[in-house]
Amino acid sequence: MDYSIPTINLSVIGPEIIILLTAVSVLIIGLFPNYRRWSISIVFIGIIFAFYDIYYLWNLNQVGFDGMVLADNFALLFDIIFLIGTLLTLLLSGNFINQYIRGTGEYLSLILFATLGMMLMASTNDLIVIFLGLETLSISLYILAAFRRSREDSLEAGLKYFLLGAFTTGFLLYGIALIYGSTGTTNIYSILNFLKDGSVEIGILFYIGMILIIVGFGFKAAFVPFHMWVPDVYEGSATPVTAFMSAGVKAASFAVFLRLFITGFSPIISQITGILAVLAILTMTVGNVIAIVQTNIKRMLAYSSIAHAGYILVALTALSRNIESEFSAASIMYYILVYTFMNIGAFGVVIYMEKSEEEVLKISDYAGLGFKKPFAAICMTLFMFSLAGIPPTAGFMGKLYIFSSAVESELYGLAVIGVLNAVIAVYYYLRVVIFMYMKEAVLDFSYLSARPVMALSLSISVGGIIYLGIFPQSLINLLTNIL
Amino acid sequence: MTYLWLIPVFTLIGVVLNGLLGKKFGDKFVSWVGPGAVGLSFLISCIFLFKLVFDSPTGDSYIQKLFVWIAAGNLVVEAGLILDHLSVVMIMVVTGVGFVIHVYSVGYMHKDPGYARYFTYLNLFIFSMLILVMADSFLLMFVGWEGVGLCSYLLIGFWYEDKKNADAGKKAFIVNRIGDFGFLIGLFFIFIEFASLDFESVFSMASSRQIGDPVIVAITLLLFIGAVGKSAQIPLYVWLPDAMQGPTPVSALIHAATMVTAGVYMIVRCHVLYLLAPLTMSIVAVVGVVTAVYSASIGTVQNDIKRVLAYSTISQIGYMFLAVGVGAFTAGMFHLMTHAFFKGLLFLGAGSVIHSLSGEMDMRFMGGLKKYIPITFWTFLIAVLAITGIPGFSGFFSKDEILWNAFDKGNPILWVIGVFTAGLTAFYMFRLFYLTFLGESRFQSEKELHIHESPKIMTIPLIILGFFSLFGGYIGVSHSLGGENHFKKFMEPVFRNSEIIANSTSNAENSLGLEYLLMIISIIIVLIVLIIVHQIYLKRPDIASTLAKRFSLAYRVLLNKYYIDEIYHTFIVNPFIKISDIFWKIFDVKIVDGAVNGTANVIQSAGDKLRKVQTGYVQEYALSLILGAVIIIGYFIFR
Amino acid sequence: MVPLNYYLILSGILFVIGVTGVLVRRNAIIIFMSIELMLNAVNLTFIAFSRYLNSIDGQIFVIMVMAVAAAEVVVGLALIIAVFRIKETVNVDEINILKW
Amino acid sequence: MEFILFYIFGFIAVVSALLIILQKNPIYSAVFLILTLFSVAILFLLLNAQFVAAVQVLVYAGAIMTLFLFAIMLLNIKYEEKAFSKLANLKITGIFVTFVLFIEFMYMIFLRKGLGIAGNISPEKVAEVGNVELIGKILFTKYLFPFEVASLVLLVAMVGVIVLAKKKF
Repeated sequence: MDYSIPTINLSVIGPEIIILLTAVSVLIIGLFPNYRRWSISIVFIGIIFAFYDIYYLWNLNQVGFDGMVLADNFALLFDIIFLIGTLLTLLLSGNFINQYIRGTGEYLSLILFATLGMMLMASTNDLIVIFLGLETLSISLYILAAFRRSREDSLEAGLKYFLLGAFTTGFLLYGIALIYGSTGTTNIYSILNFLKDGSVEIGILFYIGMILIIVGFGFKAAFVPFHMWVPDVYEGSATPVTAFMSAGVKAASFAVFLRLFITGFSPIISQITGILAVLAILTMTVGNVIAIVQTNIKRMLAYSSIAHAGYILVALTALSRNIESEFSAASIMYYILVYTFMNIGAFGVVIYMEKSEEEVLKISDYAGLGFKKPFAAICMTLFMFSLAGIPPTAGFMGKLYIFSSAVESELYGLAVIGVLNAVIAVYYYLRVVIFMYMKEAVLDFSYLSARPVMALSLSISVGGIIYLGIFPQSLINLLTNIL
Repeated sequence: MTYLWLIPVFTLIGVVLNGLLGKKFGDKFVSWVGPGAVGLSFLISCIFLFKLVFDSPTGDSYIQKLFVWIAAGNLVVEAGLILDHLSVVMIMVVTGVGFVIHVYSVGYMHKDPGYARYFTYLNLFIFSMLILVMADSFLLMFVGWEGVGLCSYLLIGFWYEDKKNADAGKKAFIVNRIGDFGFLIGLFFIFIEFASLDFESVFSMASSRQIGDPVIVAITLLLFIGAVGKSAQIPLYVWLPDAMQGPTPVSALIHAATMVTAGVYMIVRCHVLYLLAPLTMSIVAVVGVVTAVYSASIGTVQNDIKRVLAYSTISQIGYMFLAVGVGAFTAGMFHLMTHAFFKGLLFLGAGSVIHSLSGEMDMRFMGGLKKYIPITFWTFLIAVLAITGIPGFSGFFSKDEILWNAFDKGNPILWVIGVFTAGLTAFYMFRLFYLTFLGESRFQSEKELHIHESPKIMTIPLIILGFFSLFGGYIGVSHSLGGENHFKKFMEPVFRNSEIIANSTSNAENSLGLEYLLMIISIIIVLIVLIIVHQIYLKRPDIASTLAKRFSLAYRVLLNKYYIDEIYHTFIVNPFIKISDIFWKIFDVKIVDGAVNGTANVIQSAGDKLRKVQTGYVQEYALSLILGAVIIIGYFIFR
Repeated sequence: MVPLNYYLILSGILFVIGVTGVLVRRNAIIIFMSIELMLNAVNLTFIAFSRYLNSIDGQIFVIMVMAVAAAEVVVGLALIIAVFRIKETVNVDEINILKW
Repeated sequence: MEFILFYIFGFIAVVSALLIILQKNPIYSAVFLILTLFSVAILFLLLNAQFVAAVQVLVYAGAIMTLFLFAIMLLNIKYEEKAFSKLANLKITGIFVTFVLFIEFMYMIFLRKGLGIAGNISPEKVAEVGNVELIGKILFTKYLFPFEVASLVLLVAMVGVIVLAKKKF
């Protein structure tokens, strides 16, 4: 039995290496108080290099480490989404970093490690790397959630996230073990070949393994009933961390779902359409209905993020029914990108509203913002409209694509329930807008000063949702050709 | 026609300028930019109108594709604007009436702290409305549809200090959501059925379908739900009366002249589909006529001047739906146009009255205003005569055409109800008019000092609209009255392809003489009502208040003197008012309102219950996780 | 040779005991130990499959799981200690300020 | 012989696993966890996975459990008056649900059809080359990338613990 050293081909993991080096260097720089202020610039330079490397790798479809790592356009696209999320989050983190100045290195490197975990999840072909990437991501996030460790709520968020996350890891691993047992491999392509081959009957072990994997990633992506951690952890974590979590984790989980559904499980995936449909309905409805009664904006956005997972799940259901449909897959990716912009944007305004010591989180605190701080209020309005799916924002286009893909796969009932949910959802998003423009201010907003960096992040997000809302075509073309 | 985008673009510039710079540059800047933007749009629209009339003898429409919006799978939607004989009517109404109302607002909103905000919203509204009417696909139309709804909520809650206003906005919002839901589902059905959302291709594909195709019936019904929500028809009309909480020019522009008629426009735009669905058509007609009579009856017992007008609007839109429901699309559009003139004028006049009385809206505290505000009085009179359908005024021609078509193409019963509604309309309008302008003045004395005619910037718009309310009907004088009916001719190209179906239902044997007879009947009824109102509200204003108190001591005295009147009151007016009262207090307030609020409450309390599941105990979260997993696995094992 | 099913049943039992422990105990450390028990049950499944498939990939997976478990334990215990410092308790049914 | 060993250590594993969740004193629980891990390690040996068995004893039962004990001592929690969650419904529903889960697993195991595609590393081969050498070879060739990533996980954990334990922030 001879094993030879595989063709390593380091350029495949170029973006990952760049991010890793950046993370390690900011960690080291964080030790020297005099140079600490440079660390954020280094991160930006690193991210720009990573973008450049992705640009370089685009269309090359490189494979490395004996097929264990892929740099196909799918992986690179998700890398872009993760990096955009990271970039936007870091632009919003200025205040938080100043507050925990001694933890700069740790904070930045943990964010980058989490990003790295996501990138690994998207760009691999083996369940073992997906698992390790997931753990890199999760452990970073447990810490980030509890980062403000002098605060009870932050620690509680961290502990809850940790316990439930580790618990779910057990289920996920059991699922992987069952898949391994029933196919003899953990490589996604080998699983596909096994299923296509048909010489061995696909037994119940495989199906239950698949379900447990869906439970494991469904937990991360916040599907009901695996969603319970979301509101508590989102509320307890520092807002920049919440913003990062809401966009990135979801995107990474859906990247894995797409990879598994489109390649590994594709021959038998239509068998779970029913389950996915039920999960989608539950996720949308529970998220939206509970969001209506929330008064804390972070919790409201948390439930809204659950509901959005439900919308994406609608497209995933459509995909599972009609696995050849490039449109469904494209609509998922489009929605994730749009969601990254609009959700981080919305959290950006929440961050902007925070005072340095205490958070300003009641929706009623936003009363009158429209007159005092028009720019922030307009941004928030657009984010809310986009989340609600009001044209001409990208959120509307995304929902349209998603429900169209459901219709295309002949899931009419699901599409109708989805639209109904979108209709309910407008209510609580618009409430924020109504507070901003139709109520007298209760807070004195004089503590809010102009923050150019933050404004830059908000502007990028606004630009993203408007541009993608009015001219979605080029992106959709790109996405349909990616698979 | 590559310059179609010029029509809406100025209003968008207005939005940006007012929104970003309005506060900085002050009210004067806003007063020029806001109406100016709409004025420019109006001028450009006029150019396009002439182009359409003179350059296009065949009546072709112009379509400008702006860019490819969605092209995925088999769905291709381009964002494009359309200018044809149908949309140009709407464009002219929206920009024309819109411009006049913008000018009026300069005076009405003078010194309001939210001046810039107001014009930003108003310009945004015109922009969205133009997108709605110029859209060449269902999708873009939906974009405009949502946009106008949004502006409507923003403007209803404009004076947000009052909680009632915010509630009204909320209600408008919820009700419209139901309608939008229907519209969106209809959109998806169209997409499934035709794989396109483009008007042109959908209609050309649809026209090869059989009449009564169930899919088309479903689509048209769903779209009609959207129209019912937006145009405030039974059962989704409840938001409109409450929407009167907004500034009066807003009520005039959005909740009378333009936005609420979008549903009618949409049906006319989709007439190809609707003509294929006779079932939907009859539902449209029935809903229209029932709404017309129902809300007219509620209008008779309202005391708030704006609420009367609101119910009147609902009722008039009911007429329009009646028209399109029997296939008389031109008549519907014609009434839409004249209604925009006279109802806009009525609201602006009411605004002028309210303005002069420093905010008083209750008609019981008005009266005798004729001598104080003459210009308002005379223009208001024109509008009242127009809406009641006095011959010679614009409303007469359009309403008469609808009634005749209801009889001719529809059913005599529709005509009977329609004429009855015309009587009711006359009743509440004259009542309003008498209570407000004539008779004794009943306002609090301290207000009398401040009564003044509105400034020129407000009265000139009244005069302009008065002019159109008076003469606007003459472009559509029907053949039977010796006219040319230019309007019908103008609209003909729109219905070119569906002409055969549209005319097939007309009963050829109905003669000209019958048409005259019906016309005269309706005129006579209106005149009788006029006399009755004159009796009640001018000669014996106390009877009216007696009626409210039912039978008091005065009854005995009256019995001897006005025997005829009293019989009339006891047996006709009084029971009728009681019924109207029941309509209002039970159907309107309890059932329909209750259903709307009930839905909202159910969702709210469901949310309240569900959130309690989130107990904060991490183990319960784990339990829910396992429970989910167990159920899914169980389903898989035992399926 | 012991049939595969014996091992699978044993690991199933261990896994379920771990799950029960997570649900019923209140001490965060013991909950965490139960989670470790679950992971170990999974490891047993992996090794059993690996043996009966004549493949060594399962063992590699187990080694990775152990590395990850070690990382998780370190982080988890640090978290629990940090919580204890502030709240003076590690009972999860007393930690619920975030709810609804 | 193999059967006997399986039954003995399987039994010990299950009983001590039960005792983990039944003991009031967290230290006893930890000790029983060590016992479980140890018996599972023996089972690993039966399954021809000598290296993993050794790692299990050294790393798991040795290092990780020491850490657990250390934490328990540090927090100085000896006894709990109430060992079980005070949420009464939770216990009943929880046990019921896990019981259903157990039945489902058993059902799955008894219903399972064949296994996946077998590899080529037969016990004879392992005996010939040696388990550790095989693992070493495959770990540094085919699984080189995951191996590197595992180091990343440990690095993240280190950073994380420092964040949580650092004196000043």
